[in-house]
Parts: sequence; C-alpha cells; structure tokens
Amino acid sequence: MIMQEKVEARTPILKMEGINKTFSGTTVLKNVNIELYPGEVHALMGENGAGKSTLMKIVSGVYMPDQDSGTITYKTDQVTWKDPMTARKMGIGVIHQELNLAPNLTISENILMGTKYPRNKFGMVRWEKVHRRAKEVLTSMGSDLKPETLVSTLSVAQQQMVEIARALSYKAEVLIMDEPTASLTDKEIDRLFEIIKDLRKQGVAIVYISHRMEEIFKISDRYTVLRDGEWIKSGPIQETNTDHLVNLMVGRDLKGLFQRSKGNDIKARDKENPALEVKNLSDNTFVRDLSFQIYPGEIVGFAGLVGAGRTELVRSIFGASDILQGEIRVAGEKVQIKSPIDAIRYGIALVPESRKEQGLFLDMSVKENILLAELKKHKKSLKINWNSLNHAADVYIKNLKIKTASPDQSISGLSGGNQQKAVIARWLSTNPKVLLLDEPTRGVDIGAKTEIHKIISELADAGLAVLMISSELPEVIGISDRIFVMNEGRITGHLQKNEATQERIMHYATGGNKDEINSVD
Amino acid sequence: GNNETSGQENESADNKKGDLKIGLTLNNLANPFFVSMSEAAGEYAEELGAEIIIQAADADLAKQTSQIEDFITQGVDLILLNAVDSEGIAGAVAQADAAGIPVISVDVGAGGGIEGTVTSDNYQAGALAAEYMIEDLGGKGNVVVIDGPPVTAVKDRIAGFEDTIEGTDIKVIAKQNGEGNREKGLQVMESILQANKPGTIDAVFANNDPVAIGAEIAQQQAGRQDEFYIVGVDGSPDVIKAMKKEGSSIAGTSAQNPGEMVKKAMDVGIQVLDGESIEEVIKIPVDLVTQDNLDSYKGW
Amino acid sequence: MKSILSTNQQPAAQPPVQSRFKLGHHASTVWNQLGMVIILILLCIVMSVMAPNFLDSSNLTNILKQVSVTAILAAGMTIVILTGGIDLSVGSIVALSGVVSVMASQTGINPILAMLLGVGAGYLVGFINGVFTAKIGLPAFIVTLASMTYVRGLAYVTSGGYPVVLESNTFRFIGSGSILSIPTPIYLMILVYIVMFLVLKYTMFGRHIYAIGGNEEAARLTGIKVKKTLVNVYSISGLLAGLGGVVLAGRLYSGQPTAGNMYELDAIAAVILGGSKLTGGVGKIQGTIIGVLIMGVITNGLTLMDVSYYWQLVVKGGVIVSAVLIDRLRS
Amino acid sequence: MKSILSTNQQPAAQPPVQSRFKLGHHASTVWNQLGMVIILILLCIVMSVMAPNFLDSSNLTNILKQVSVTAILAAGMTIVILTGGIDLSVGSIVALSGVVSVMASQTGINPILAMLLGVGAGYLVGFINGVFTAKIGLPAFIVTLASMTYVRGLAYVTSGGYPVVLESNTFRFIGSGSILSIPTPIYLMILVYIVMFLVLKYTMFGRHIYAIGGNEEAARLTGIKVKKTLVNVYSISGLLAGLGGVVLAGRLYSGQPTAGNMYELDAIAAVILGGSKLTGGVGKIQGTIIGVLIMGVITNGLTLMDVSYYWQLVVKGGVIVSAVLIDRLRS
Ligand SMILES: Nc1ncnc2c1ncn2[C@@H]1O[C@H](COP(=O)(O)OP(=O)(O)OP(=O)(O)O)[C@@H](O)[C@H]1O
Ligand SMILES: Nc1ncnc2c1ncn2[C@@H]1O[C@H](COP(=O)(O)OP(=O)(O)OP(=O)(O)O)[C@@H](O)[C@H]1O
Ligand SMILES: [Mg+2]
Ligand SMILES: [Mg+2]
Repeated sequence: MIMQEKVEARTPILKMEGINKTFSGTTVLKNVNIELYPGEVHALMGENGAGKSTLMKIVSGVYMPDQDSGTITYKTDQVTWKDPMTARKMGIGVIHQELNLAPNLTISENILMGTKYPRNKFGMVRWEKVHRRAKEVLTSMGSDLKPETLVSTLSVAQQQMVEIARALSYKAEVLIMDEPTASLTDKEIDRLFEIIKDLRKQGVAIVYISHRMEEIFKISDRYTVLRDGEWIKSGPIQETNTDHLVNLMVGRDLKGLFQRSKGNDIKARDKENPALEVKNLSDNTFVRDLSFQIYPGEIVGFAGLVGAGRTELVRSIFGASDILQGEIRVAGEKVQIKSPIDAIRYGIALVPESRKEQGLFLDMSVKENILLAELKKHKKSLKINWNSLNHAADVYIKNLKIKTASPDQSISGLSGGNQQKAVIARWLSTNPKVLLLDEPTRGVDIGAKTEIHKIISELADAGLAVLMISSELPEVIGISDRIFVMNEGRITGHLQKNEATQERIMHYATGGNKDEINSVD
Repeated sequence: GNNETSGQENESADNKKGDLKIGLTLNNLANPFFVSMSEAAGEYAEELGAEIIIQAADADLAKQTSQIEDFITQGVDLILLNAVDSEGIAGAVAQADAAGIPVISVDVGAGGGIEGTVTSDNYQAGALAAEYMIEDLGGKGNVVVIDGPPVTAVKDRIAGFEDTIEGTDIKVIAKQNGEGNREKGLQVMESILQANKPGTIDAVFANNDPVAIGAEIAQQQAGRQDEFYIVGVDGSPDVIKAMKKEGSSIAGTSAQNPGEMVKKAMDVGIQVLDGESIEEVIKIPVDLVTQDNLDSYKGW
Repeated sequence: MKSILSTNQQPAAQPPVQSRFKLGHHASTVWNQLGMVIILILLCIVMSVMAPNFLDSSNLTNILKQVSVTAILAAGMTIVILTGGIDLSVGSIVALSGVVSVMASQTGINPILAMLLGVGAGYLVGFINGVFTAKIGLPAFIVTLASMTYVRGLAYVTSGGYPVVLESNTFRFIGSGSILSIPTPIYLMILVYIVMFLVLKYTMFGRHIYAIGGNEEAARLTGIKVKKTLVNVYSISGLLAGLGGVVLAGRLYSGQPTAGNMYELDAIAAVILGGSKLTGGVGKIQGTIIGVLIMGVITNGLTLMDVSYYWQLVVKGGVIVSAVLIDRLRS
Repeated sequence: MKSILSTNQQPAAQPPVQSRFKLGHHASTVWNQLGMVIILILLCIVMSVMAPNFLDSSNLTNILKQVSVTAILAAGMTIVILTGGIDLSVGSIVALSGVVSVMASQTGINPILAMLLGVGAGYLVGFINGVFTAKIGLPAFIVTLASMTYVRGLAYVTSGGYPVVLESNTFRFIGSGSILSIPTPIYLMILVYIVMFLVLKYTMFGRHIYAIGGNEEAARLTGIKVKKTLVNVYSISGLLAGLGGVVLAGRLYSGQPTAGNMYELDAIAAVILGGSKLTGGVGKIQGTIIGVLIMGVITNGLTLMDVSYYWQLVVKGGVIVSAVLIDRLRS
C-alpha cells in the first residue's frame, strides 16, 4: 500500500493514449490507453488475440500506431519510434513472446545481439570479453548455461532463459516481458521474480504479460485489461482478484482453473492391460531407465524442472528421437517404434512442445492443419474429397470451439490458443488410444486453457490414456489422476491425485531423496 | 597433294615415333565442326604414332588458357590451338613460347608468337555465301542473317557476308542470334517468319550448319519452303544429307574442312619441330557446296 | 465425447467456399497470380503495339509452341520448389533424353517405346537426385548441380558429340506435328498442367508436398512419409524433363547433346515469377504457367521487334525485375 | 543486481576457447572443414598417383592461379549465402568489369584507375542487387538472375560483342605477372580470404551477417540494421566479382564479353562444398577456399590425366557428389 502511494505520486514514464492499430483492414487495437510508472510491475492482461503483444510491439518500435491515432508520451516528450533500434536506445527493453534467437549462434552472441560487442582499438571483437559479459548476465540470473553453447542445442525452456538474459543485458528503463514464463518451471520463475523485484527497486518500469493467474498476483502492482483490442480497465492489483480479472478479460464469469473430478483410482484398474507401458527406457543422455504404465481412461501428469527430460521422453516414445534401451508395450503387446509413422499406426499421438516449430503448417488453412494426418479418410480412390474434409473440419472446429473466420482461413491468423486447439484436433482425428501432450496449454489464455482442460478430461473419460507434460503446477495438479515427477532424466517421484501438492512436486523435481519415493509407491 | 604430304609426314614421323606428344585445345566440342576436327586429329596422330591430348574450352577463354598451361605442365612437344579468341589467348601462347613449345593455330589465328596458322578463311566463307545470293537474286532482295556466338570465327563470317552485299540492293531485313545451335536457330527463325509475312524473304544466311538446319525446319513447319532458300557455313555431314533430300531449301554451304585443317596443322607443327621453315599462314580454301557440285563434294 | 472423436455430424453453418476467397493464403496467392496475370496482359499490350504481327493467332500459337518445353520443365520444377528444394539437372536431362530416345528409335524399335526410353532416362536421373537429396540428405543444390554436369557428359558420350538424326515420323509428330492446326507440344503442355493442378489440389501426394515445404519437421511428426514423397517429387521432375527432351527432339528432328543448356534457370525463373517461394510451401501451378508465358512473350516480342541480341539481354533482364517489382508495389 | 547491468567483473571461470571446441557450431563446422580438408587431401593423393606431374610445384601454382578468379567470386558468394541469399550475377559482372576496365585503359588513363573503374562497375551492380533485394524485398534469386542477364547484355553492348584488347603492362601484371615467381592473382586471392576471415570473425558487420542468416526477424528486433547490412553484402559480392573480372582481363590480355559464363555456379558449388548452408547462418570462409580447391584439383587433375572432354564432365559430376557424400558418411 505504501509503495502504491509512491507510484501514484510520481508522473508516468510512459503514457499511451487513444492508440489504434490496423493490420490490412482488421483493427487490432481500438483507442487503447495505458500508463507506466517507474518502479512498478504492470500486469497486461487479456485473452489470446486481445492485442497485448501488438500494443507492446508499438511501445518497442516494431509497429507504428495508425496515423494520427493518439499519442505516446515517454518521460516528458511525445514520441513515435520508427524502428526497434531507436526505442531500444531510448531505454525500452523487450522480451518478445515468440522466441527470437539465432540458433546458429552461441548463447553469448544471442544475449549481446544488436549491441556493440567489446572490441579492441582496431574495432576487432574481443571474444573472451563477449563470453565473459554473457556469463555475468547468466550467473546473475542463476543460470549455469555455458555462454559458448550453441542455441540450437537448447531446449525451449533454456532458450527462453537466453531470451530473458538478452533483455537484462543492457540498462532498460521500461522493460516489457511478454509471457516470459510460458515454458519455465517454478525454479526459474522464482529466480526471475527476484530479478524483477530487484529491477523494480532500481526504478525500472516493468510490463508483465502472462496467462498464469497466480503469477500476476505474486509479482505485479497494477494491471490493465484488454479485450478484443479495446482497453477495459486499469487499476491497482490489490483492488481485484482472479475471478474479477477473468471476468474483465473474457467478459463473462468463469471460475478459475478447471479441476478434474478425482478419476477412479488405479487399484480398480490394475488387472486391465495398461494402454501404454514403458520398461527401462533410456537414451543414455536425457532419458535414463524410465518405467511406468498408463491405463485407459486416466490422465497422468509429468512434472519436472527445465531440462528434466520430459520432452525427450515423449519424443522417444513417439519415435521422434532414438531409444537405446528398454521396451514399449501398447495395449499389452510389445512394439517396435522407429518413426512417428509406427507410433501413429499403434494408436499413439503426440502434441509437441512447440507449436510453431513442430506443429503448425503456417501457410496452410485451418482445416488442412486439422486433417492433414487423416487425408486418406477423405478420399475416393486417389482424389481428395474436399467437401468431406470441410465437413469433418467443421465438426472439430465446433467441438473444440476453435475461433476462426472459416475453415479455409490461414492458421497463421489465429491466436495462440486456437492454433493449439487445431493441433490437438489433428491428433484427435487419428483416433489415438494413447495421447501424449507436451505443454499443451503453453501461452494459451485462461478461457481457452479451461476449454482444453475440459476436452482432455472428457477424452480420458471416453477411454483415452493421456500423458500430459506441464511445467505449470496448478495445471498438473488440477487435471492429473496421477503425477510422475522427473529430475535429470529419471523418475524421482510418483504421486496420487490426493497426495499431490506443489511443495511435494518441487521436492521431487529438485531430486528429493529416495526413501520418501519408496514410501509413495 | 594430300596423300603426298601425309606420306612425307609418315617418314618424318618415323624418326620420332612414340615420343611425340601433341596437345590440341578446341573452342568447344558442342559443334560437329570441332568434333570432327578432334576425331581427325586423333586418327592422324595414331597414323603418326604420336600421343595426342585433346581438350575443349566450352568457348571460355580462361578455360583454354588453363588448358594450355596444363599442356605445358604435361610437357607436350607441340600445341595445336583452335583459339576461342585470337588476341585473348596471346598470354597463354606466350607462356608456351617461353617454355619452348611451338604453337600452331588452327582455323582461328592467334597472337602471342605462334609459329604458324592453318585456317580456312572464315571471312571468305561469308563472302562466298553473299556472292551466291547476289548473283542468284540479281543483286536485289531481302535477306535474313542468323548470327552466332560472339567468337572471331563467327564474326568474320558475318563480316565477310555483310561487306560483300555492301553497295548492292540486298537488304538485311532481320538479324538475330541463333547461338550457333539448331534449337535457337529454329526458335529465332520461327519468330522471324512471324515478323516477316510470306513473300518478304528471299534468302537466309546462317552462321553455321546447325543453325541452317534449324532455320529449314522452321521454314518447312511454316510451309514456306518455296519462298526462300538458306545458305549455311561448314559443309557438315547432316547438312549435306539435308541438301540431298528432295526439295531441300538449303541452297548451299561454304564448306570448310576441319579434318584437313587439323591434319595440315599437325604436319606443319612437325616440320617446325624438325627445324624446317614454314609459311606463316596456310589458308585451306573454302568452296561453296551447292546442289550443282554436291555430289563431287568429299565431305568431312 | 464421441463427438470429438467421430466426425459423422452436421457440418457447421457457414459455407467454406465463399470465405475461401476472403482470407488466408488461398486468397493471397490468388492475388499473386492475378497480379502476374495483369503484368502478362500489360506486357502483351505493349508488345502488340511495338511488335509487328504480335497478336496474329499464328504468332500466339508460335509463342505457346516455343514455351512448351520450358513449361513442361517448369511444372516439375514447381513441385520441387514447393518442397523447398531445387533441381538444376533438368536442362541436361533434356539433352540426355533427346539423345537416348532418338538413338533408340534409330535401332528401329517402336517409336513410342523409344520415346518412353527417353522419358525413363529422365525419371532415372530424377530418382537418383531424390535418393541423394532425401534419403542421404545431401543439399539438393549440390546434388542436382552434379547431375547437371554428369548427365550433360553422358549425353555427349552416348551421342559421340554429334547430333543424332531423327527419322521416325511418329516421333517427329510429338514435337512438330499438329492436331486441328494446333501443334502437338501445346496439347502436351496443357495436359501436364491440368494433371499437375489436380495432383497438387486433390491428391494426398500433392497436399503432402505443401506440408513438407511448409514445415518439414511438423510433417515428419504428423506421420507423413517425407523421404518417400521427396524422392517421388524429384523423380517426377526428372520424368517431365525427360518428356521435354523427347518433345524437343521431335521438334528438332534430332537429339542434340547440347540441347537444354540453361533451361533450368528459365524454369526456376518462371516458377518464381509465378509467385512460388524458394523456401517452399507457397506457390501454385497456375502461377508457374503465367511465369512461363511472361518469359516467352518477352523473348518472342523482342525478336519480332528485331531488337539486337545484345540489347535483348539487357531488356529481358530489365523486364524480369520490373515484373516482380510492379507485382510487389501493387500489393 | 548491479552484476547484470555492469560488465566490469571477474572473468568467468572456464576459458571459453577450450569449451568452444567441445560444443556448438564452431566445433561442428571446424569438423566440416576438417572433413573437406581430408577429402581434398584424398583427392590430391589419387591425382598424384594417376596424373603425371600433378605434384610438380609448377602445377600446384598452376592450380592456384587457375582457381584464383573463382575463389575471389566465391569469397563474396560466401557472405551472400551466409545471409540466406544468392547472387547469380557474379559471372556476368566478371565480363562487364573486364570489358569496362580494359576499354578504360585503352583511353590511356592510368591503368590503376582503369582497374578501379572495372571494380566500381561490379560494386554498382552489386549495390543495385542489394537495393532491389533488401530495400524493396524482391527475391534475391530473381533479382540476381535478371542482373545476370542484363549485365551480360551490357558487356556485349559496350564491347560491341568483340573482345577488347589490353595493352597496358601494369594492368596485365595483375593477371599475368608474378612476384618471387608466384603469380600475382594468388597473392590477391590470399589477401581477399584473410580480410574476409577477419571481417567475418572479428567485426560487427561480420557478426551481423551471421545473425541475419540465423534469424532475420531476431536481428531486426534487436536493432541490427538488416537492410543496410544486406545492401553492403551484395555490394561487396559485386565488388569482388568486379575484381575477379579485372584479374581475368589481365590474365587474358583482353576484356571478353563472353567471360565468366557459368562462374556463378562454380562459386556457389564451392561455397556449399565448403560446408555453408543455402538457408544461411552456417558456414565459414575457410570452408569456401577448400571447396574452391576441390573443384580446381578435379578439373586440373582430369586434364592432366588426359581424360576425354566428355568423360571429364561425367567424372567431375561424380566426384562432386562423392565429396559431399563421403563428408556426410564420415560424420
Ligand atoms: N502482423 C499481423 N498481421 C495481421 N494480424 C495480426 C498481426 N499481428 C497480430 N495480429 C492479430 O492481432 C490480434 C492481436 O494479436 P496479439 O498477438 O497482440 O494478441 P495477444 O494479446 O498477444 O495474444 P496472445 O496472448 O495469444 O499472445 C490477433 O487477432 C492477431 O491475429
Ligand atoms: N533439440 C534438442 N537438442 C539437444 N538437446 C536438447 C534438445 N531439446 C532438449 N535438449 C536437452 O535435453 C534435456 C532434456 O530436455 P527436455 O526438453 O526433454 O526437458 P523438459 O523436461 O522437456 O524440459 P523443458 O522442455 O521444459 O526444457 C535438456 O538438457 C535439454 O538441454
Ligand atoms: Mg502475445
Ligand atoms: Mg519440454
């Protein structure tokens, strides 16, 4: 409260009034206002496609607002940056939502990208200094990544850490964080929050965008809500709560995160065949000696810290990465999975970790993105029957409530959440027996997230065996019947729904001791 | 005099049997003219019991320069050069000269200190074609010229043709580039036939035989074979074959003799090696092969 | 929850077809093509003013006949480029196929069979390209560059460097004949483009091509047989180049070992003029034929105008940039 | 929290250099190069066995002299390809620059100045390529294909199609002269590669090239002047092609309007053989020179072995694939 006064007292460092933005006809921002004060964390809230990123891209000079459509006042004078460079020079720092890294370069170069590297008097880059500077940023973030590592060898989460490091590597007075934690796990998030608090002390104004409610209340001082590109409300965080915020965002009431009614416990099902059984699976690098079963009709959550090996686990089950040892049984019978094609044949489906790189065909229509895996179902002899395709696509679009102008709209025009639903739909279309979900709701807004959770849960009730990786603990706890916790490629914990708490999961995730695990099993 | 000369050569070849190593670099091997030249060279070298290395430069002077350099490395005794460009090759010739390897140029002259040139006069080839047309058309008419790749040999032919019609009432109504091959020759002729309606063309001068044949195909497909005739350059087997056909509209071709040329060059070269003196330029005359003297023409 | 899994349900209300032309990449490329069509028309207007008899029906068939071979190559090049690949070997394949098929027909075998041998030779080269590119994973550019070299060599070796003369009239017919006073190659070209259009739009193979070009990793994870598809794509490109070679041979009454030189560049240029992206995933066969025609009209028009060969090159280069430039500025 | 923002601190524990060769693309491409070096050596061994006098020092200088022009072009091509672009115009630029500079020197101006004019012409073409590609955003392939065409045309037009003769000895020296019995072009080539190495590794410009090639969007967002950098990249490629043209003219005692035909393909092939990816971001100049040498050794060796012209093409194609193939299998 005290600091609240302080904030109001000061004049805003950045003030945007009546901002409009139109992309080829479609208006994305309508007369939006926002005020940022030095030393505050300002939560920018809104559903997928509300216009958060667009607004921030205007602040950071990526886009220009529409002609004569309102004003941006930075410090004392009115401004319009013509490119990211100028904005950055003026002290605007950004962590963009989409990872913007050059995979061919080292972590160091990605962190320092766009700045002048340390150079000698002949203008020659001094590499040892470059790496040292990067190392400093990383250590200050509590990350032990090696500066000389090639970014292409990093997992998505690790890449996000690099993205953050870049924004922290130079002095910013306004720091924009567009979903920085989308793929982070609590350990990194806590570290990040300490950094944010530190910056706040130094009087940096921070815009914080996230779809994870609990974070908002943990870190932010004030909030602004956008809906369909319109400014809805701003105010101090103390004067709101989850339900109220959600209501402002989606324009209707919606009780927090979806909670799956406790699924009937395994004991009852023990005698049945597990839909998926993994025995001593290893690739000797990221996955070590993993064994577990998943039964039809249950949702099994996989929790763990960044780099725990969850993604690699599902990738190897799905035949996307090589397995060195161990066996996989589907519905009791031993199977050899050498490629995704085999996996699909055995009724396994994988919704991959990163939509953009591994899931979406951005040049293609929504309907093809949904049905590409099942075209053969929709052809007479050789010829594809587009009508039956449209028909089927419409069904999925309806059932999964995918928001799209039409089935033929290019999927690149959809918001993150809806793109994710389309990818899920693609895998449902293959009628899988085992569904592997890797971070299925990353960057998906609360409304869509809830819908996706409902869908997953209903699928399980319909007899599907679901393995869900998630780094968002409330999500894992919310909809899993059982939870495995991984640490450095090994399963370190196994929790029933009723015994799962964030604390216990974190305990195992950080490599909790064995006897406790035994007591669980 | 052919048999005599080669007869002499056999003797003079005897005393250097086996150890004579000759390098021959040709403008290219994409044109039958040069292909036949290379074959004749191969056979004749066999006769002489000499080893011959044959290279083609793809009409790239830099490549030809490299090839001469490689010849020097290989320590050939004699270089036969069919230059891509007469001045441009001078540098390489000088290198060979410095290495004490005599260079005889074939068909196209060359600078840089060559021992001698054996050439069939390309300028004359063009001139003969022109004279034929002047006489046939009575010094008046519209002709089409199909040019070729910009190399001296070709340019001399065109020059010979154009200089000769200079002053007559023969007008060049279209001049396009057939790039020396049948394909492009056919294409440009098709378009020229579009631009010049029936009855407007009296004759076509093609820079070489492949183009001449291409032009004839275009003419036949347009059903205009009776309107005008074509004169080519080379006297290549397939043009002779074409001329022998009924109703061929290829009236003539300024026949050169690649085989003869390269053999002569080889003889001259060996004379140089034997320390005999030779005349700087030996011209193998070109004669216009027409329907009249077609049967007496030996061919390549 | 059956509903999600089963698809036998009422379709949602709105008819897709309508909106297809409102939004999305369908729309956008429809625009691209329209753009290029406009430019083609502009070009024709200019030519018809400046070049004598440009608009004569005989000249128009002439243009179509002259582009037919490049067009057939460009059709194959389109699917290669759609997958994000490239095929530099097509020009040399034209030569090899021409030589092989003509020499075959000289042995007196059935001319149809001889032609098929030529086409087969092209298919074989394409298949080899595909294996090295897709299965072994070597860069398409270098693999097809190598093929371009050795296939040209083979064409020379088999023919001994001389053009091989084509006697068979059946064979000649495919290049020089005409039905209802329209030259055969034009029918072939049209046929190839119709088939290719149907393949790309209505077959799984076609859709997989777009998918692979758009996001190969995703395609792999979706269970598409990426390698197999790519091998087929290159094989088809080779096959069509082989067909082109046969047509050209029929047109030239001979198999020319020098034929098809630089055709690969014309084909690629046409594909890109037609709106395809070298990065793959974006493009349409309709665009390609427009690109081919633009190139053809330029060459033909300049020749009709009797512009000197040297200036033709200058102008041609200028027109190509202007074409893409205008198209860009328009949108 | 100072630590994040201030950089004056103790150096991190482990020395970067060490770990650099454990992980990351440094390592991987070091391997690629090693791989290609091995292949180059293998090739030389084979040649020295089969080709007489291959190992003569005179022949080795020969090879270097013969590749020098392509090498200079390939250096420029490398940075273009590193940005994910391509430059098909270099071959024609070689011709134009040669013709322009020689004609200039014929007017009797200072030969150095004449040469600079040739280089300048190349720079100009490159600059235009850059503007159309980077600023206006047209596809590099089509833009440079167009340049390839019109620049060749200009070379013909300015020279009237005839080679122009070079008299000036100073000028000739740059192509045909030698210092300490090593030909001048070799010094030039080495110079170009050293400079390019330093630029790519130690200058902001060089690092920006890699960043743009790796992720253009990221480069833009972090405030790298993408367009400016790209324009410079194409300009440099043009400039080096211009230099190549001057050297070639000096070597051929003349400006040949037909010179440099197909050189662009040799240059690109060399770059890719050297381990660069056409998608950009990956590659090193050291790799390129290896690629150039591989190509040069093949051509030279086959000539020495007296392989017939036609078979040379076949073998050359085969060797190129084998080279990348072996490299692939090895890793
Ligand atoms: N470059 C663009 N061209 C056209 N439309 C765009 C563009 N960028 C964004 N949009 C549209 O603008 C709207 C807002 O997008 P924006 O990314 O700002 O939403 P967001 O609030 O960041 O959503 P999310 O929470 O999913 O990140 C969306 O409908 C999106 O489709
Ligand atoms: N594409 C990749 N290439 C190389 N290493 C990878 C790749 N992806 C992940 N890794 C490494 O494999 C290990 C396990 O990563 P993985 O992605 O499976 O962990 P995770 O549990 O999914 O955590 P997150 O995905 O949130 O990073 C990590 O050390 C990571 O660095
Ligand atoms: Mg966003
Ligand atoms: Mg993961």
